[in-house]
Amino acid sequence: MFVLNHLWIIPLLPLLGAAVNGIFGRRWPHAVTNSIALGATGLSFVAVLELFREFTHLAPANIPWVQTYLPWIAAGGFRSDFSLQVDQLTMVMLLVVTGVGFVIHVYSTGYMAHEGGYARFFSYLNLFMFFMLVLVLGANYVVLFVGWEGVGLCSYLLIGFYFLRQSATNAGNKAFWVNRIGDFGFLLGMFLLFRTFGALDFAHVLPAAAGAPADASGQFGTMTWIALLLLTGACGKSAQIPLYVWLPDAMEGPTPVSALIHAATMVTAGVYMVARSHVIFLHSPVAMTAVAGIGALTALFAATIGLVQTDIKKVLAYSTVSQLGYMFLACGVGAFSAGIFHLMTHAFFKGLLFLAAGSVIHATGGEQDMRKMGGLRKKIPWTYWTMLIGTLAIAGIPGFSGFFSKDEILAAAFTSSPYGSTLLWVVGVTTALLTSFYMFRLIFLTFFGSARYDEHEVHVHESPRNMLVPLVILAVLSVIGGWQAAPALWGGVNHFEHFLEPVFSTAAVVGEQMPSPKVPEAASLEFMLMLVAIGAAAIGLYVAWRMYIQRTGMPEKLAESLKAPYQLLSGKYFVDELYAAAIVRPLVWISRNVLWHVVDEQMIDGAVNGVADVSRHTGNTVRQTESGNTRSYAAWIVVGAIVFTSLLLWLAVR
Amino acid sequence: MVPVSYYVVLSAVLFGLGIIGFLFKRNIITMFMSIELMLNAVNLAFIAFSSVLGNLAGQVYVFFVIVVAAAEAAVGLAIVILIARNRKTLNVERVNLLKL
Amino acid sequence: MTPAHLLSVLIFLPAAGAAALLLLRGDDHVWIRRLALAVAIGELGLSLLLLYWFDSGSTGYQLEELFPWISSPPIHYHLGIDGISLFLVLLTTLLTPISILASWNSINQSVKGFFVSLLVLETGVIGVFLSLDLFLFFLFWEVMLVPMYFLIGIWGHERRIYAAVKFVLYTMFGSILMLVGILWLFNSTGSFDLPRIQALLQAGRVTLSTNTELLLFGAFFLAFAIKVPLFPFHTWLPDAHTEAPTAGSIMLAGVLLKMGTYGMLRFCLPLFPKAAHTLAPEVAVLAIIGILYGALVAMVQTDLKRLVAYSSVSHLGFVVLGIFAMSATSVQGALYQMLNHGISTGALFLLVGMLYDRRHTHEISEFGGLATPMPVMAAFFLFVSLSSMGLPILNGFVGEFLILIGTYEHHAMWSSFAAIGVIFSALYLLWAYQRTFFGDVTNEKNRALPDASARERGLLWVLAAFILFMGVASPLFTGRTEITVRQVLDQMQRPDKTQPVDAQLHKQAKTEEGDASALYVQAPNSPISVPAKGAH
Amino acid sequence: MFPSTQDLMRIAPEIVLCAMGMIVMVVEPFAGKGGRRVLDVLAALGAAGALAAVWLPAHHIGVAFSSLLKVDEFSVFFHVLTGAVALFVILASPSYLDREGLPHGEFFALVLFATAGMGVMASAQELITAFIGLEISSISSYILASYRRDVARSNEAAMKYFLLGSFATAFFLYGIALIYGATGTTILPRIDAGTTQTMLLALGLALVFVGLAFKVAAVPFQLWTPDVYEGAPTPVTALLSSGPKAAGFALLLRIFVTVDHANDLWFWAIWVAAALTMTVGNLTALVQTNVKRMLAYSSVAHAGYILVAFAARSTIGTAAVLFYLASYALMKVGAFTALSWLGGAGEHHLELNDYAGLARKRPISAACFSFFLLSLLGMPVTAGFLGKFYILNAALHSHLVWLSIILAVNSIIGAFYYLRVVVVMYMREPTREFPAERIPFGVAAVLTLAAAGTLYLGVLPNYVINFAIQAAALLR
Amino acid sequence: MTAVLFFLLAAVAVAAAVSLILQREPIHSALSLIVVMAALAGLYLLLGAEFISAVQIIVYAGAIMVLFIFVIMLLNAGVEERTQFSRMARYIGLPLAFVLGAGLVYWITRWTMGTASAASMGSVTRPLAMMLFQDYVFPFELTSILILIAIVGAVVLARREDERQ
Repeated sequence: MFVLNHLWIIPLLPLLGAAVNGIFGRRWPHAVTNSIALGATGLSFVAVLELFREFTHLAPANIPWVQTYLPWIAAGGFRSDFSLQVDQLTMVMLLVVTGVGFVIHVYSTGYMAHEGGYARFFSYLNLFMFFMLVLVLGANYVVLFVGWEGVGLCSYLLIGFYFLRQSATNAGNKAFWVNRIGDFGFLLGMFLLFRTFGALDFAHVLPAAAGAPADASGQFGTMTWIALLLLTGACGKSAQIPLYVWLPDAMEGPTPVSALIHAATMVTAGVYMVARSHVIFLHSPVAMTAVAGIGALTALFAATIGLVQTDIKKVLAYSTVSQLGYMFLACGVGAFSAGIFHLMTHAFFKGLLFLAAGSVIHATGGEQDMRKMGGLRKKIPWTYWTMLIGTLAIAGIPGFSGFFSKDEILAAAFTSSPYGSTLLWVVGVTTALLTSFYMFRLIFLTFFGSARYDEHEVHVHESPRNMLVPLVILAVLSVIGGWQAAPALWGGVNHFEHFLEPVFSTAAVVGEQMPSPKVPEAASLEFMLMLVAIGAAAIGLYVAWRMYIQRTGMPEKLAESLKAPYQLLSGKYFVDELYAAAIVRPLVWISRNVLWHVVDEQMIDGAVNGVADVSRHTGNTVRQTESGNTRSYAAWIVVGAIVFTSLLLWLAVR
Repeated sequence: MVPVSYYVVLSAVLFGLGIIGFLFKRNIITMFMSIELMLNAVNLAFIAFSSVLGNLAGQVYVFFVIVVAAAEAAVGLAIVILIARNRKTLNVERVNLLKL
Repeated sequence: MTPAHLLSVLIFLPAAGAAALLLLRGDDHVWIRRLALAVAIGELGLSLLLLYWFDSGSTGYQLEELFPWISSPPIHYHLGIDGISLFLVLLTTLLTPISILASWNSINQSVKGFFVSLLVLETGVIGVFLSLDLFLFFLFWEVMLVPMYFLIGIWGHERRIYAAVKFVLYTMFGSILMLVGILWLFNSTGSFDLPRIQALLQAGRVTLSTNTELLLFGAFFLAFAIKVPLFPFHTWLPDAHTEAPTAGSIMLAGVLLKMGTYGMLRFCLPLFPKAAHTLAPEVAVLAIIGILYGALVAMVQTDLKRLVAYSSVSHLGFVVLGIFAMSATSVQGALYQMLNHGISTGALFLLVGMLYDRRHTHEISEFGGLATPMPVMAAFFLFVSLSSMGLPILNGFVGEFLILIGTYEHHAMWSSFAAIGVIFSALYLLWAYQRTFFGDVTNEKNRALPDASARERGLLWVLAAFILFMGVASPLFTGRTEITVRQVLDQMQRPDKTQPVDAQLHKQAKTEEGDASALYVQAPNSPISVPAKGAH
Repeated sequence: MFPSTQDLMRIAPEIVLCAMGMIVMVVEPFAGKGGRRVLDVLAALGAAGALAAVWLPAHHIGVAFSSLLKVDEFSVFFHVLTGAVALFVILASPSYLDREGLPHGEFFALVLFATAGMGVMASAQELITAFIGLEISSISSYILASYRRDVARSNEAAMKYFLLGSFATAFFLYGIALIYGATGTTILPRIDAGTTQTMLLALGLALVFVGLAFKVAAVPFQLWTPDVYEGAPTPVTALLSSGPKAAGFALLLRIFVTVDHANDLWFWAIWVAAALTMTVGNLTALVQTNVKRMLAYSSVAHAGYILVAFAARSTIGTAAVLFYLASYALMKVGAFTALSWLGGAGEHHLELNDYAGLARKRPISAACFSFFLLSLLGMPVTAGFLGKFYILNAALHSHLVWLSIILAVNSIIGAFYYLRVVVVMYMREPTREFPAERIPFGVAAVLTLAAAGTLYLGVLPNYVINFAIQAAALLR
Repeated sequence: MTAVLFFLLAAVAVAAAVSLILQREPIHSALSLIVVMAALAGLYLLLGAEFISAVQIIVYAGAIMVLFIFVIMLLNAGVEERTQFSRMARYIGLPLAFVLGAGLVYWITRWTMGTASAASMGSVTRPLAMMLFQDYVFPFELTSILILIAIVGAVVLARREDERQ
């Protein structure tokens, strides 16, 4: 029970690693930095594994297992401690975070070997691990928020890691700012939670919320407001419409960062938070609809953009946004465990894809444009094969992990009552088709065909072993990662869902809004749905093959003939431009030209200086009485005499 | 017999003329004379009141006023001489170095 | 046993140090600096004793000192400390040595005068926080203007004179009206003594009419609002900050602005609760405007120091909002945020000052890419900026969070609008940070700038340690202020019924016998009007 | 008839002053060039002696010379005040007189005589006696103002002062005459009882007010002040701005407090005059570039502040007037003394710019000067602050809210121009050469004493304010 | 008889006062002032103040005015220059001076009408002297200082440059 009693060990190890590397790392050789960073993360992973072992022996009554350390904030009527908790959901997240995190750390030692700021990179990465672990371990919303903001900070730091590059720092800022907008909602959500329930501990809030009356459909009650505000936060962190814009830009960071933070872990924090707060969401049909709607829309929207991107990482980025949309969709239809399941499988295959892409980039000397690749299959076979596995997984090819999780979501979208609907399902399937298409497009463009780069200048080489081993590990996970849920297909027990059941069982309390359990006769329906999904994936694959292998001129012709839609897509629907024109530039312009120059300088200072000027002007006017001419002075004396005698006589007569 | 108030009125008239003279004249000496006129008006008022009140104090005051006037005259005229010597003018309007 | 005159010693030790400095030769810069630092550190050490003697469990003022001073009207030398002032005093004693060290090498002309001014300033500020007599309070409040005026005006930058005069005139405008208010209050209650007035009001012995309260509140509040500074009285601040030398900025932002919020908490709320309640929405709206406005204007500044100055407007808006939300949580948060702002904005000014020492400019466009030549500085700058924008586990978050969540309890809209400031703070700080530290070194002058020296690093480490410590260990602070805050808020619910007279009244009655206060025996609350004939 | 010993003791300070004045004049012809120091010492002894002699009237309170004089705490206060002013001026002026090549003897004699006249004004409770006291101080002042007789500005100052002063005096006298006619007496305590003609009395009081308002330089009778203060030799300006003004206020106050009719009728006049005087004085001072002239305008403003305390019409109001006059005299004498030295030979360095960088070149003088300016501005720990504090207190005690606010706003305007001088001294680079000379002993002594006094009144006002309250209470 | 004399003297006094104002030669003004003083001396006699009347003639007309004339001669003061530099005096001061004078007259006529005519007090010189030297001895002594000051002043101010050595 050691780790259970000392939960703090898990996040603290990476923090120590970050501190040591951050402060002293600059002077140390890479090996030392490596051992510290990897040691910290690895030990943390080991601790999590041990925790998992201990956790499985824990009596259900002791779950969630809460440990409270020092009081953190205690003032007035508010109190929040540093407290950590473990339950099944946390356990899954811990395993994913430390596991994938460790693997990516390993990968980074290879990828970053020749970059400057090596220690700084690992310091940030460890710091990220710390915050991410705090996020998932936090036993109340405020501690969760610590991790929430902290990972945002690390994301900012790592996106802007190449701080000499303007675009990188811009992207970092953008990420932080957009996330702050989400955090604004999260904060207000917490405030409203606190006002409603008088505390922010999960142990207090969630049961209390479960017992509270639910909002009716279409009603904007307290629960709805809380849920929507939290959703805002989740949208920011998990890059959902309308706050997704930062994530594609975030690819400015080093590729391992994209893999770890912007694919596998941090961006899923929103999903985690929604799942964690599922009780509240379930109390609000409006919020559930919003979650599902946003998720579906984002999934489709991002997938369409992904169709035409040429930057290998951008494709993956939009793919991530799209997949996150899936997870939201899952949550929105009440299939929280499916969402978390997809979260996990996505962590594996998207992490893999990114790392593989990184390997490609590494191999081609930093090239990210797929139009300048091609035919790499032979030159970097390890990378090719692992990436292909990842692609198969994400495309939803049966047997691979993505298939299971995606299928579960689509099924829930169709069947779940009262949240699911055919429309959501159609969107989901369409997205699956598109996903399959752009992923295979990526594969075909990158690894097939002829080389479109200058072979004399670019010496393509396979990555070192410390990069390939992580690829293999993740590839394996991408295959087998979905198998715990596999039996469900055949009417058996979904182990994953079963494991998470204690967490999400509270949902059942909400009477008639409880998602209907799967009925046996629906099995055939589910099978049908599955077939459709597989078909969609296959179509995607086929079309990609047609366009990029068979008739390579077709994409260009298509772009010619469908100029307007093509440009809309390649311009990413011009959302960035829209935001810039509608929000950013007006804000800056108003701040500068209205608030600063007009209000501050002209109105307020103007008024103040105006008073001074008026005083001076009056002084100069009054001063003219002092003409130097004695007769004028005498005249003033007469004036004064008249004034005062009149005044006194008037007073005397009165 | 004339009511004493007539004397007081006369003093007021003379006092008023003194004020007017002070404002009207430009020559320092004649301005000063206007002041003397005002003082004379004061004296007349004192004596008139003294007479109507049957109280001799008023006449004593006149005595003091005359002494003060004499002292003022001595100093005032000395100042006039200084001005005339340094500024070569007696026009009060031309003595206006100090202003604003 | 409690030390008899600890508070007096705290107030006058810096002044004595300043006097001692005057005896040194003017060109003996080394010893002037050393002596000033020694005094400031000694003061810091002494002030730490407060933590030992301060009883966080007891209500009312502690370590009180009470002597009659001016007999007519009855004015006392009355000092005391409570939860509100405790940490502000400590903040002052902490920031003074930091200011001295910050100016170690950058001040080279009239060195003696500079350190004398700094120490006198410390005396004034600590006096403000410890005075319990309104007259005494006002005295320190005004006295502290003089050294600050000289600090800005003599050792400041290009437009220093304009800034210094603006600073003094703005502040004096408010404070002179406060003096009118103090005297009015005296003529209504017959006392300058804060605890006594509070006791009188509590006991219902003296009641102020609603209008009187409103006017008095206005007179006090204006002075504090200008000091804070609350929108729209803030325009002196950017100028003062931009032109002040580093030490001046640190003290100004770190401590002087807190005098305004301190005053609101110490005087406006407990003395005029009706008015405070009535006007709270208006004040809150100003505070919220200040939060958003300050942030937006900060965003578009081209001068780094000016940017930080405007950020103060934004941050202090939070504090004012917290105070006028009048929930225990928000007031606690406000109190805490005062300390946080002192530390983090002080640190920001310190950093900006270090940049200025190297480049003699504050223009952001002159910098760019500084992270390359000075990574340590860049790291600290980022750390402090994060604290300033309220990142959790750094100090700023705790204060802001408490303020917002406390405000939200009763005024959800206020809190919601104020929370937008959270977005904006990230906006201006990170943008400025990017323009200053990221990118290539575009200006050749910046290429070989030296990184933080050992002295500078030491200072930064101290402040950074505080930033982190206060971010994770806030109960150590808030626990000591809790009772006082509750007491203030209790006084806000002044009972209409007459209560048994507080012990304060008896305590004071003795000292006031036999002085000329008999002159002031009159109906305490006759309506304000043109006096009847022969008022004497 | 020879006056009684008692009566003589009550005018002991005046006797000492006049006697020493005459002795100085008698000694002068015998004192050669080197003998000037003797004159300085004699004159200083005269002023100091007068101060010491105040002990006698202070211990022989009462009415003297057939009720013409009333020696009470009030008059004692003013005797000390004017005596101290005289002492300061006498101490500060020898170096000035030497520098400007002016004779010592007559100067000191006139200062002493003028002080005697002020003393008479302060203790007179009969209008003609007061008038003669006023004339003694005024005529001496006229002469002193033109003491630099070869300097056009000095003559002009004297001429203006003389013409307008006499003009105003005529009003004052006519007022006395009318009061006499209306009541049959000029002895203040009897005026109310003797009223037969209210309107005539009102008219008389109005004219008396005009005359005295001229003396204390209340708007719109203030116009002479800047010209005279600027043109007069600076030590004389120091005297003029404090002594006669204090005496004028003393007389005004005694009439105001003693005569109920005056108290009733003057209230609004004083209210209006106070508001106007503060505002006009400050606004005009705001735009001055000549330091001496600026200080002259500031005197006008301060007269306005004092009038606010008048308008309070209460014991503490009167006490506030006394306290303010004391502190005002200290800081004004201090400031002008500093100026008399810093102005340099021929008083050529009076423009604001001449003081640039002074703090660097003459740190102590600059510090003292700044201290006086800060006191005039009303910074705490100085007499000026407590003076203003007492005035505001009195005003609010009598519910004069608007006057208080006008005063408050005015002190901000005041702050601006006082600070401007400080700015120039401390924050600008020197623009001229400062001759290397030691600060004369007398000037140093005055600066020290005045600064110490300003500080003393600002920190430990108990003795003075309690005395003032006592004096005010007993004045009624 | 006294009435006639009063009106005659009053007329002379007013006329001379007006003349004082209107004359452009200072010397003429001075002579006009002497006429006023003489007329006033007559009026004093009518009011029974013989002593003051005599003093008026001797001190005022005799001494003070001689001093004036002496100075006028000394300075060779010519025709008065009627400059109009002061708009204040011209447009406000003078009209208001008339108003002030008229106002004074108005208030005095209005409120002291009907008092008795001057009572003869017999010889007042002796009681006057008694009063001067008993009740008013203090101001009397003060005037001596005043005269002394005047002498000092005249000496200080009017002595010639070269005498200073």
